[in-house]
Amino acid sequence: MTLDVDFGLQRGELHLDVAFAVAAGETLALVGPNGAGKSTCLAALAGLLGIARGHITLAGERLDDPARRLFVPPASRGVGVVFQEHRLFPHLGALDNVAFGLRARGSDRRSARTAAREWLRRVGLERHAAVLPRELSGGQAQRVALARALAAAPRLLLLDEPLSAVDASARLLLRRELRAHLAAFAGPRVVVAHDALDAFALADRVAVLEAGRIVQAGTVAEICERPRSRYVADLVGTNLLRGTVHDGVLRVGDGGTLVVSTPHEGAVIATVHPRAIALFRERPSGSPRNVWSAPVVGIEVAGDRVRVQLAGQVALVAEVTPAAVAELGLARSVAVWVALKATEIGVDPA
Amino acid sequence: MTLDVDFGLQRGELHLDVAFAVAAGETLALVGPNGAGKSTCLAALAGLLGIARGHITLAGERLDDPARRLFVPPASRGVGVVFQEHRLFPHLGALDNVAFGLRARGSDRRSARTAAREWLRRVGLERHAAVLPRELSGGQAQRVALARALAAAPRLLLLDEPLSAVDASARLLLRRELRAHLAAFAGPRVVVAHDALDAFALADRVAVLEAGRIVQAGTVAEICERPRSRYVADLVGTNLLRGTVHDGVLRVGDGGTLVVSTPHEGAVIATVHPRAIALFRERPSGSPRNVWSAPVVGIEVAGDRVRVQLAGQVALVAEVTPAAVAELGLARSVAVWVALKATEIGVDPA
Amino acid sequence: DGAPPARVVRVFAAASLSAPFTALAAEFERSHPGATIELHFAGTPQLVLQLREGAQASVFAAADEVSMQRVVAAGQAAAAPSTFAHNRLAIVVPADNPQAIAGLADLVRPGLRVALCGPEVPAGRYAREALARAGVALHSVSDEPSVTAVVAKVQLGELDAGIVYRTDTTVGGVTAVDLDPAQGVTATYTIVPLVTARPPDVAAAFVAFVVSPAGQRLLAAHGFVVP
Amino acid sequence: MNARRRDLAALATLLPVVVATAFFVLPLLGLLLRAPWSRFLEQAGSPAVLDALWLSLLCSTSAAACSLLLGLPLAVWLAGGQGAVRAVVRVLVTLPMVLPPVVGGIALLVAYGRNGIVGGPLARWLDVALPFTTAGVVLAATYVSTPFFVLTVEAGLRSVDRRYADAAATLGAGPWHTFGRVTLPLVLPSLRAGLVVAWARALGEFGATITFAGNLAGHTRTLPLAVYVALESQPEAAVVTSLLLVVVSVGLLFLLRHRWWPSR
Amino acid sequence: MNARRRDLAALATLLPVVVATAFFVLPLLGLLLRAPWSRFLEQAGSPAVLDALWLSLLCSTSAAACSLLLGLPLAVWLAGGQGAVRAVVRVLVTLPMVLPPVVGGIALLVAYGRNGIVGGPLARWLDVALPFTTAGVVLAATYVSTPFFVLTVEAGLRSVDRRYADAAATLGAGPWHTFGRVTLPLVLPSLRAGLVVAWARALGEFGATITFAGNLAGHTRTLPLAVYVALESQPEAAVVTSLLLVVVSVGLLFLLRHRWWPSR
Ligand SMILES: Nc1ncnc2c1ncn2[C@@H]1O[C@H](COP(=O)(O)OP(=O)(O)OP(=O)(O)O)[C@@H](O)[C@H]1O
Ligand SMILES: Nc1ncnc2c1ncn2[C@@H]1O[C@H](COP(=O)(O)OP(=O)(O)OP(=O)(O)O)[C@@H](O)[C@H]1O
Ligand SMILES: [Mg+2]
Ligand SMILES: [Mg+2]
Repeated sequence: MTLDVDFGLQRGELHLDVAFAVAAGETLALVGPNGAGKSTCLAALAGLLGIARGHITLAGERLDDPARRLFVPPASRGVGVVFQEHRLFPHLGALDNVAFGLRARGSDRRSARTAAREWLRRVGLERHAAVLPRELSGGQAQRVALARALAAAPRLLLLDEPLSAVDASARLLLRRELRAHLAAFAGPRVVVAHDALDAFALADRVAVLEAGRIVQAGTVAEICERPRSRYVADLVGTNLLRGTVHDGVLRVGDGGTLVVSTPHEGAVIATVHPRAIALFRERPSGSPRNVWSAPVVGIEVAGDRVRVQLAGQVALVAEVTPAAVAELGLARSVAVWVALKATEIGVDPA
Repeated sequence: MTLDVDFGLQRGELHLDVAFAVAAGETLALVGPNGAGKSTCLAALAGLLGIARGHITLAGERLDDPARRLFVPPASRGVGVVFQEHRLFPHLGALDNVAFGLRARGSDRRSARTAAREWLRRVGLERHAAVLPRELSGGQAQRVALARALAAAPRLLLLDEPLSAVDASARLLLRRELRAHLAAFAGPRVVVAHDALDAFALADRVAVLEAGRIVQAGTVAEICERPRSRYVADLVGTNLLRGTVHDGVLRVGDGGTLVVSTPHEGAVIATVHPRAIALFRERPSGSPRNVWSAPVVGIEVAGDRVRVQLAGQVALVAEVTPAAVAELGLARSVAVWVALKATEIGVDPA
Repeated sequence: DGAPPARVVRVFAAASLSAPFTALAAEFERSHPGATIELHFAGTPQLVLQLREGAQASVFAAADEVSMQRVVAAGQAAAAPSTFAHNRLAIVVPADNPQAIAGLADLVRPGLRVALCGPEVPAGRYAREALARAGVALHSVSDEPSVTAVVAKVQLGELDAGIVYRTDTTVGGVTAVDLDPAQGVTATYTIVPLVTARPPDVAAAFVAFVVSPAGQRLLAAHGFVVP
Repeated sequence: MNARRRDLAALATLLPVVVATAFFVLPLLGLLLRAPWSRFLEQAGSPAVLDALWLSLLCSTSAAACSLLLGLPLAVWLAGGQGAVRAVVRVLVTLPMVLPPVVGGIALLVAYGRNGIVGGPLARWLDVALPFTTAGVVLAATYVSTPFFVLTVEAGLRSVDRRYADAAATLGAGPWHTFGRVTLPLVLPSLRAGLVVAWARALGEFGATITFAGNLAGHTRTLPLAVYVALESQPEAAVVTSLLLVVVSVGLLFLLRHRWWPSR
Repeated sequence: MNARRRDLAALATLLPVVVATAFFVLPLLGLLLRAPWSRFLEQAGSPAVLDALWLSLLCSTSAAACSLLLGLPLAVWLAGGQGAVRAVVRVLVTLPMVLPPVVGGIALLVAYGRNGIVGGPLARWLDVALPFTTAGVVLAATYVSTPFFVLTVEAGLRSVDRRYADAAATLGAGPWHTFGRVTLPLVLPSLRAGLVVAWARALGEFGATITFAGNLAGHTRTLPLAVYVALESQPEAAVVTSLLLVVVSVGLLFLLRHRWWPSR
């Protein structure tokens, strides 16, 4: 039961052209900027949008293949979809929404409702069985949508930001529940997520979609270690620099330079982990080969750490402790000294 | 221009009863589980829902006060709202959606459109001016909604998960943009967020709403250090335990015990930072007073760290490096040894 | 099934005959046990049209001769039509005759609102004939579609007067001013059994009953002038 | 904004409503005032009138049901797309609204009469004739009232968010299941409005009925036809009879109000 | 599902559409076949008929406009809530649909005639009389067609998501701005359907018009009245005249199709 796709389609100004495969029991996270085509891609997989070229194949069966004039309508595909805007049926209560897929596939009313009730319990909403969607809170609605998709026992799961509105506690719970369910579920699944944690917690592999194309694909660890685009770097919280290396000196796009230790020459992608960047009040003396002064342009508290945005020669984000913020007197537009060891800069050919 | 509220209302089964104040130029983050009443609270502030008792006062002016039969309709309140389900007008393009508030307040068409175009640019969608909401991606729609609320130049800003669908790159950008705008904006603002980073990045203070009541309020640092409910603990990524201390021994609800170092006796709330928990393959010998064996029930990769869920005597989450995972051979249902220093356990009276 | 069961005679009659024919049918059924009369009332031209489109009927009673001639010309009449009643024209005015109208000549007094039926309607045609004979050039404010419409408008005070059949002025709120017999024009009602009659003997019996003294008495009782 | 100002504003908004309501209520009120109430019971209770009333209710309800049967597929198809074919069909279906009812009746005779395009073969081979039967009344009423149903429901269907049907499809629901369980419930307000409109139009129908189905007491003489006959001889009775129609439909519509205009 | 099976399924879905369309088209076709086409031009081009056509178009369009004016506030108010008052008003407004048109005309005379409840004072103090005038035709047509508009638009308004109006309010839009810029555009499909229905109903209106406004060539003789008049004397000519009505409305509706049923 492998999902194997290679297709192109045009929607408005977006030209989507992707190819990937997801094995049975595997979860692929689809990440990418807004408007990259993630939801469009899921719609094509679900059969809500026809493709213009290529094919969509599930478990060896062609679901869509314009060249052979083959198109399996959505109802016969056995896909479960959680839509980004949940799309709960407004005239049905939570329970009947969840039971809908079972009823549509021919279950009798009683057994469908029993199964649906169990699903509501799993997403923590057994007490909201009779509640209409418009009377549900945003997060509750999203959980019902999740239960609805899972209850229909699909062959292929497509989840479009299934946890974006779910609260922190339930998220832990649902992530676990979802993982457990996914483990029990034999088919392939594709998850769209903006939240790195969600994506990485649920997925085995990640595909990064930008402007309709897959720009990077790999395991979670690979993506985290070597992000190849600004978007992924931002997602995993790493600094990403593009530039050219010449004689051990990296010249960044904006004109700044950094000493790096790499055998590569020419165009490269460099990554710098925010925690590898040290900040000082006075100019430090010591081993770091890169030392410069930069103004602070932003400070963000992130849990128990603080992310400091730096402008200047090379724009970077550093991560420090709240204690350091107080000690250094960090604030917007204060200038600080930045130290960065050459060995902390990861360099890959572009 | 202070927002000062103290009101109660009933909606379905939820009884919402809250009191808080937000000073001019201050941002309050409203966090809490799904269905806690956060959106309901914002609706009352916006005047879309009447309150049953108490009052809502902005800059000394009563906006809603049932006792005095006072009710200022939403259109006269000068509030800007980003709704959880964005609610862009489906028949208007992105630009006209953003211009709507200005037009409603009497601007002529041209100047409203010019201002709206500038706002679209700020949220990175200047190229989508003519696009209808149904042709926008989820995140694009949310950004337009944000621009629409901000463009109307409100006295009070209410943002219901303004960044939940926004991608990681844009999020950094928007968070910064939003902060900059908020800094320029004199009025009070209330932000609902499920994402701890969003909440903490944007807010000066946090109020935790659970089941219609505020269970904790304080600065970001206070909340992070001493979460007083499971929800907040999960939000900030800390372990929270409720139990009773007797003779320096904490007995947790489930029956487990931990040695703690505290002068308190009786019912307490204890917090344990995930990184304070050490994991070992063999039973460690040494200083930690609490050592026990526990099965791993879940592993989550979170960026460059790994969160390990432990069952056993006391259910906790530990945070370790990916290297440690490999070294310890961590996997689901593997048993590990857990060590926790008594001094790492924060204890407060309940 | 559109065809009536045996011994049910379907009679197409002009709407203005609704009252007397309802009574006639009841009387006929009493004197002819087992026979049933089914009455269909509509405007005479409409009846002609329905007959032309193949409507099944046994007897046709028309309010004007032109319509009857059409049916005869179409070969649908099973016998020669018989005249069974006349109607006289009259001026209808509100009950207390506030404008003191005495004859056709009064109708052209300035400020009066008077309406006739349209020239296509038999009553309108007869009224115009009468006016022409009396040498009165009347301007009708409206070509009304039926005498009942004229009567209703006089009744509601919308019109000061109208020219209608004598039989239509028996309703409340209005009164009739009879015409000078010299100016009077009479309408002629004719009846005929049709070729599609089922059963033909009962249809013929009904036609005979209408022209019989008993039938004529009933018609007279409803204000018709019998031959 | 103080309370007085708000009240004035509310009044200004209500004024057109009051004017519009008065426009419709005054004529009725006038009829009520002029009607000979002393004779109401005697008149309205007569077997002939009760027969006609019963026939009217039967035929208008059947016609509404036929409107649903004929009109729903049509409305669904019309709402399903664009294009010249649909535009032409929509216009053709709209025409019975434009045609004067009597002409509509003639057209029906031409098509479904005993010598008609369809009626002829029907009469010859199946010995089924529609004119001058109760079925003919229903046919005539259906002909004049279905277009109202179709246009109302099509408009409703065009406002329904198609994404719900998409969601149903991904849950394995075929087109019929989706239509019955998702689209239909969502279009219910317009469907109900369409049915009420069709029913009311059928209840008041006169011209096409008298032309196509005739005016036979007990078979095809509905209340409007009875009113027509009564107008010839006793106009007061006619007014009373039509007030009976009014009273009955007021009662029915009022009883139905919770089912047909439920709170949202 | 292979292609053949799919085609069959599509056919099964289309069948009711074809049947329904045929039901409406056959009578028209019949009229067309029987009409004396040789006389069409002569007949349809006669000044009397053209006058009547022009009057019909004028009056039905005015009536549709009046429906909008009177009906829109009413529909908005009716859709704005529940309760017995609204239920009663809705039923009262629905009644002109149920009333046989001739009785409706009498009711109009009682209210707006020279001696009417409203018409009396109007005639006495302002010297304005409505019966037998073109304004009277518009009044009668408005009376019979507005109810269709109100019910259709109310149903549409009830389907509109109220949360958009809420969003507009938070952006500082008062009720009028919100209504004009948000609610109205959202209810447009139903509004258009309501207008078409009201217009078509007014165009075909006969009974109330002839009763209230009379039948005066050039002033109140609309095409349906001309048809009725012609029916009395020369039925074939009547059919031709009503076909003119059909042709004109076909043309108008077809020309309007892009504006009124735009692609979504
Ligand atoms: N119905 C449509 N018509 C025209 N263009 C559309 C339509 N739907 C989407 N688009 C365009 O296609 C692009 C991709 O949209 P899509 O919803 O797939 O993005 P996404 O990757 O899911 O983004 P997000 O993270 O914001 O949800 C967007 O630029 C959008 O404007
Ligand atoms: N229209 C309504 N009728 C009845 N109950 C409602 C209605 N709207 C919301 N509720 C109930 O009120 C409670 C609070 O809803 P609210 O939308 O305020 O939650 P929330 O805190 O915003 O949650 P979330 O984080 O999921 O958005 C929920 O339990 C919901 O079921
Ligand atoms: Mg998307
Ligand atoms: Mg919410």
